[in-house]
Amino acid sequence: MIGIQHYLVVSAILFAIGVFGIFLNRKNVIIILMAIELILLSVNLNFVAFSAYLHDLVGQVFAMFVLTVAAGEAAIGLAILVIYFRGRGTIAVDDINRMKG
Amino acid sequence: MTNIDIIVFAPLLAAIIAGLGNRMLGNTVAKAITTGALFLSCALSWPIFFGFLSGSTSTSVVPVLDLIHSGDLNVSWSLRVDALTAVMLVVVTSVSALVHLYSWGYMAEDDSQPRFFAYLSLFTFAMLMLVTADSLVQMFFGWEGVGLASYLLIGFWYHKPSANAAAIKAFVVNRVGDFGFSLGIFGTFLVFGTVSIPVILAAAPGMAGSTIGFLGGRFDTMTVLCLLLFVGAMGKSAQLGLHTWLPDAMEGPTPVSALIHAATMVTAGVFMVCRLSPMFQTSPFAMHTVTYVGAATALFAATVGTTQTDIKRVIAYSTCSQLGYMFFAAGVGAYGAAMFHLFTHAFFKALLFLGAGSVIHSMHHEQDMRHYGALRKHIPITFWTMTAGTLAITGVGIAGVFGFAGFYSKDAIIEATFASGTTSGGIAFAIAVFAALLTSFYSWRLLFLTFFGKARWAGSEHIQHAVHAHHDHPEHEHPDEEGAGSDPHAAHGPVVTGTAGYHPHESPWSMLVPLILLTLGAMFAGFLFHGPFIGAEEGAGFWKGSVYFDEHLMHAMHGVPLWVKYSATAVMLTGFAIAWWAYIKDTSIPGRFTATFRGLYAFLLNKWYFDELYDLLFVRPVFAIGRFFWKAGDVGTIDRFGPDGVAAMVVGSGAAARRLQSGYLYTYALVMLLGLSAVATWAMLR
Amino acid sequence: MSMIASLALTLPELILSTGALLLLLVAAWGGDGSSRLISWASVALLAIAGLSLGCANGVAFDGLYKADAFSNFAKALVYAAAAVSILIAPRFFEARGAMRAEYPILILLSSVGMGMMVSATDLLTLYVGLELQSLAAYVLASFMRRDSRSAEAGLKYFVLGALASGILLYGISLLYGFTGTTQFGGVATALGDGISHGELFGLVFVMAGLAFKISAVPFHMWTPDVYEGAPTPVTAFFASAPKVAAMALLVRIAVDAMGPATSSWQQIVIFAALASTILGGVAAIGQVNIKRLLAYSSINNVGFALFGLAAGTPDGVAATMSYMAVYIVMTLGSFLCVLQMRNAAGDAVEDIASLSGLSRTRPGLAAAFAIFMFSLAGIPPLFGFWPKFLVFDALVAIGLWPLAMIGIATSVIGAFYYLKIVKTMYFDEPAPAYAPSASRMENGLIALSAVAVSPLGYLAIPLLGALSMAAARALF
Amino acid sequence: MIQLIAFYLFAVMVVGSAALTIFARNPVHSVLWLILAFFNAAGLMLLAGAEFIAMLLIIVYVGAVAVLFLFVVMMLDIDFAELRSGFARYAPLGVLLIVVLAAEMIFAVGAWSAGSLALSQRIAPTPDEIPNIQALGTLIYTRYLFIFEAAGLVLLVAMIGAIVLTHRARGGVRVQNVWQQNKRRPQDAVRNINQPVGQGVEL
Repeated sequence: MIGIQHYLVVSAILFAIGVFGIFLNRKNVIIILMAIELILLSVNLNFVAFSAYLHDLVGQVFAMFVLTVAAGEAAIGLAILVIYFRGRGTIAVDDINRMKG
Repeated sequence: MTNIDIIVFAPLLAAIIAGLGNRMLGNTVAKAITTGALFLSCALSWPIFFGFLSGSTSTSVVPVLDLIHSGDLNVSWSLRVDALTAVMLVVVTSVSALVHLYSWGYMAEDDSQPRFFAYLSLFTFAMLMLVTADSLVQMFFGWEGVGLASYLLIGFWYHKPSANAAAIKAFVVNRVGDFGFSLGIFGTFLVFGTVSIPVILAAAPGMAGSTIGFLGGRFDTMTVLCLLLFVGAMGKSAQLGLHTWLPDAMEGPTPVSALIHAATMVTAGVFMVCRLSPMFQTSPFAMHTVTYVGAATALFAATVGTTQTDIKRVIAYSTCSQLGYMFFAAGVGAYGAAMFHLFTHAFFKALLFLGAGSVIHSMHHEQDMRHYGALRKHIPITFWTMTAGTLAITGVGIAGVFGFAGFYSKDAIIEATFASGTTSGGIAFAIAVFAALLTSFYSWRLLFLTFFGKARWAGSEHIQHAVHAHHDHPEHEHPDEEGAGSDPHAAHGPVVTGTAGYHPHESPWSMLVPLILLTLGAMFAGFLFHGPFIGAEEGAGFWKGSVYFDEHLMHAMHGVPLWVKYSATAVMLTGFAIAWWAYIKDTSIPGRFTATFRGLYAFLLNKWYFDELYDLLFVRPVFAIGRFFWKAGDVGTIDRFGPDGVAAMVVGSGAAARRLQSGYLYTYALVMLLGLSAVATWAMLR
Repeated sequence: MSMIASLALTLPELILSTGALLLLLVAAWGGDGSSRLISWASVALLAIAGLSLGCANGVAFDGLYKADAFSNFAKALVYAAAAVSILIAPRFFEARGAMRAEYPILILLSSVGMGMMVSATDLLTLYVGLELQSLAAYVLASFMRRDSRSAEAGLKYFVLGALASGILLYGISLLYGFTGTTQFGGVATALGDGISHGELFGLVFVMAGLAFKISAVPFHMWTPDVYEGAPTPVTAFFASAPKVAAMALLVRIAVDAMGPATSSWQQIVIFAALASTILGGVAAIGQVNIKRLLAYSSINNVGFALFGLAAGTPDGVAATMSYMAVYIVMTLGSFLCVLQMRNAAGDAVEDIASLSGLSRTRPGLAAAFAIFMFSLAGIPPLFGFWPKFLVFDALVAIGLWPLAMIGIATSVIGAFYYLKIVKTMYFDEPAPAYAPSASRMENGLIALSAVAVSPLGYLAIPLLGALSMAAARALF
Repeated sequence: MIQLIAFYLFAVMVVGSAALTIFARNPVHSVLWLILAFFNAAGLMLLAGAEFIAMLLIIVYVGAVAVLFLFVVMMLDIDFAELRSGFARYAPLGVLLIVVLAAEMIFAVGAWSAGSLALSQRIAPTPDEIPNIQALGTLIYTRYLFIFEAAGLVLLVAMIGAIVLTHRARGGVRVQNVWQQNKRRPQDAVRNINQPVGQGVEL
């Protein structure tokens, strides 16, 4: 069996990429939503890996709930994005700064 | 329901009724309720005071409520009545009652009189809370309460931008002092484990010599605590450094100045030092600090007072100076003398303020003394009462026979400083004598400029306005209004003379009666009460331990050399002579003097450049930071908060914080990430 | 423990969720015309759920959920705040033609999530409860879907909130992996055994994720924008109920699960508390929008509440809970006042300048607003002073008095901008008057909360003190 | 050995496609890269022995979420030419922070070892004889029933939210009204008339 550290490192890198995607992107909010999915994916990977190496099912149960919630989150995120686009006609991150200060 | 409950809560009740009723109640009802409540309080206060004078009353504590019950900290609200409180009670209720009465006349034309009277009564309640405090927390409540009421009253004429600015300045500067005070209370609680004043005072001598860690060093516990508490006193009592708000506070209505900025609130600092005198007594360093600060303030304010031309500002600086006297009296250990001066000062300073108010009232809101003159005949009662006040403040009297109020109290302070025998006492003595000379000079200058000489009313825009509004005399002479001297540097330049056809009128009786009653106080308060307050034998029996009473000092005070005893009288006469020479005999002297000593004059006229100094120290750097973060932004915001160092500093950092709040998602995410990484790294490395 | 007994312990959540489902059917049948009916029914449900609190205490579902004095205290606050948020909504949305029957239902479901948060004794309950609350909140923030500011607020809240929950989840996964369990008690046992780097990271990430929910600096950036953009009743909701729930959750996890590692998180909390009070204080200055200003005020106040947690003692936790109790009254009161800010045409105005001279056009409103402002600033005679005092008292009790002093100093900064509002209302030239208040209920609520935070509030100290102390004792 | 190769293949693929999700200029490509990342992550999970979660990931994510993304990307009608992915001006600082954070995280998790304490604290040790899906199902419907129901509420909120936000009632749409259709009787719809010859028809 592969060492758990391998999994954890992959997961940490995925997490970093996800976080990076959030503040790197200036043009497209959809990419940000995808970056969030990547973060959740990394978390799931973590849970599954820990679950496997601890021989404990709670990690997988947790991962399942994370999946469920993530699906709901994606739906709401996209819904908000759609109404934002309807109102402003753009989804460029640079334009989302009507409120500041 | 004891008398003291009525004394304290009658003003509160009146304030609530008048405040909530406001316009529904009507002017007269609101005024009658508040004034009646105050006279009731006053009438009940004097018997308590006399009880202490005769020795028939002893200290009592009346519980009201359990306020805070948390761990070690028990704060119950109870009203403490001892000799010290009794003195303050009569001062506060008497002056407040008379000011209420006076305001019937002075504020007669104002639109929102119920609000004004509600504020006045509210203030009185807060002040009574302060003086009856049995614990430091209760004192702090009262302390904040008077601050709030003062803020409301200074800004009462909110349509005047200058009144607004002055109110905010008073609040901000007082917060600096309050910060010190609250730190002091916290520290005291930490050291003594209680906030009950009697317990603390009883335990204080045992704490002398212990040390405490503060800001990284080890210091003498009592010194740290006393200095912190004293910072609070400095703020409230407008001592040098934190004094800048007091002259500006003159933007409020004159009765407010008389009540708050002469007789009561500003003396709260002195009261606090006296109340906590056993604490201060354990720290010589703190005592020396009190002495030096008091002396410096007395000197500073007296010098500035000689050059001001606004009648209320002269009296304000005079107040500042007299507060300095009280502080250095306390600083050398003569708490009885300090309280005595507080007592007499309340009467004659309130008298002077109310008198000035009467003058301003009759001169159609003109406050510049350069536009007064020759008012003696027109408003005789005001003239005579103010003369009595001036006699009192300058300390006129013959030892052993009779003297006006200030004669007893100020001389007692001067003698006490000499008798204390310490270096700080010696310096304070020298300054006290010199400041007495200046006091005499500026007080008589005020009187001469206002009531004697030729009428110079024509130069006043207020008078011109009044004349044209009421009489509509277009053919009257139009003196050059530009030359009327809105530029303060032309203070003693050529002045327009003439009456401009204006006829000053004496104030109504509602204003004159308080003046006359206060005149009685200014004349007899010293003569009647000097025994119990500062008498070596009687004093201990009167104070009964409510302040630290140093009998040795009191004895030494009465045994000072004769030249010390007469020095005060001598400089008083000198000051009178100079003032008479310069403002009656040969009125060209002031102009020539200022021309010769241009630098000194400018220095004094600009109040030792304190405002400019603060501007340089606090405001400019912050403006620079603000501009850095705010290149094109809303400069108006900074401007609006103007030259208040602390405020501007905060405003600057606020601008920085808001610049970070850019509105962009990626900035926000980055800040979150920054926080996460910082905390993670910190957790990693520790 | 049997399933039935466990279910009985979750009675408030059951009431709210079944009630919400039924009301959803009503909404589907009756359409938006039934909004008012559903609103009142929702408030009644919240009241019933509130009454059911404390019926039975204990641990349910093998340690997933716990009903105790602490959760009851927090839930009572949450339900009250949620009820107020529902009550004030219909008039606001109807004026804009945007009232939807789903609004009260979303608040109810969000309340279920918050109930789970404060009762959570397992990281899984915590997560699902938090997400239930958050998802409803994202929708509520963008509820005025035709208003682009509302949509922007929802978008920002969503993206940053999702990032925060990602961080939280990552921390949870680390805690799970390194301690072998998701139960608070088990995590505490493992942490008591010495803290590895993995556990430390888990702890830091979880704290960061929760700090977002209470908008503590540096995870506060969303707050001003979302508060400004969201519809005012929703903003009032955000500023009150979720704050209490998240703060209670943070307190419980810090004490229950991370108690043995107190020294590790104490400094983080102290840093967040200091940064929040200072930033909340200074950034508020110069704001022109009243809702933004209140957002900074909430950041500032959360910082003060955190000081109590930083003490890490029962007294400190009780102080934090008391603080939140008083805070929601003050903040709901302020937002109720903001709701009254409507110009003659009936449109909402939010700029502070429009408050000028309010003392003359609407003296009652101005007085109430002034009371809330002074109380938020913690100026002594008002009730807002008391919890601040408790918090600092708790700090002093464990010898952190330098911190208490810094805290007091920062409260002075805060006083500055509250004062500015009072000055604007009382001393400035009157701006055009607001439309007269049409709602007796809102006026009543304003008066009620103003009285509660006035000095009369001190009468409630024995009750509030006993409840918050019992709540804190339930954790230690 | 095969396992190791498979692991590295999946690991490299998931990291690579995740990076390309972020950096791709065309959002449609991003979604496709995301789908690839999910497939590879599912592979990693399979290797770890979590078959059910792996399949769930593919069904839920690829089947629903990613398709939803794709749908929205298409629906929003975005001018792709304008959507050149620019970089934030704080990118260098951000990269630095990310690298530091990732390094710390890797360092922190690198020390993992299942201690005796961690193993003794397990709530639901993996049973050996029962299939993964059955074991999970048993847990979810017993011990975690409460959470399961709450997750149902989460999905309900998501549904309500999506509908409340995006549903627009359109005017002029013909809707089938079953009630009205059933209520109609032949006599309402049909009229029998005896038309005289030569007079035309009146409608």
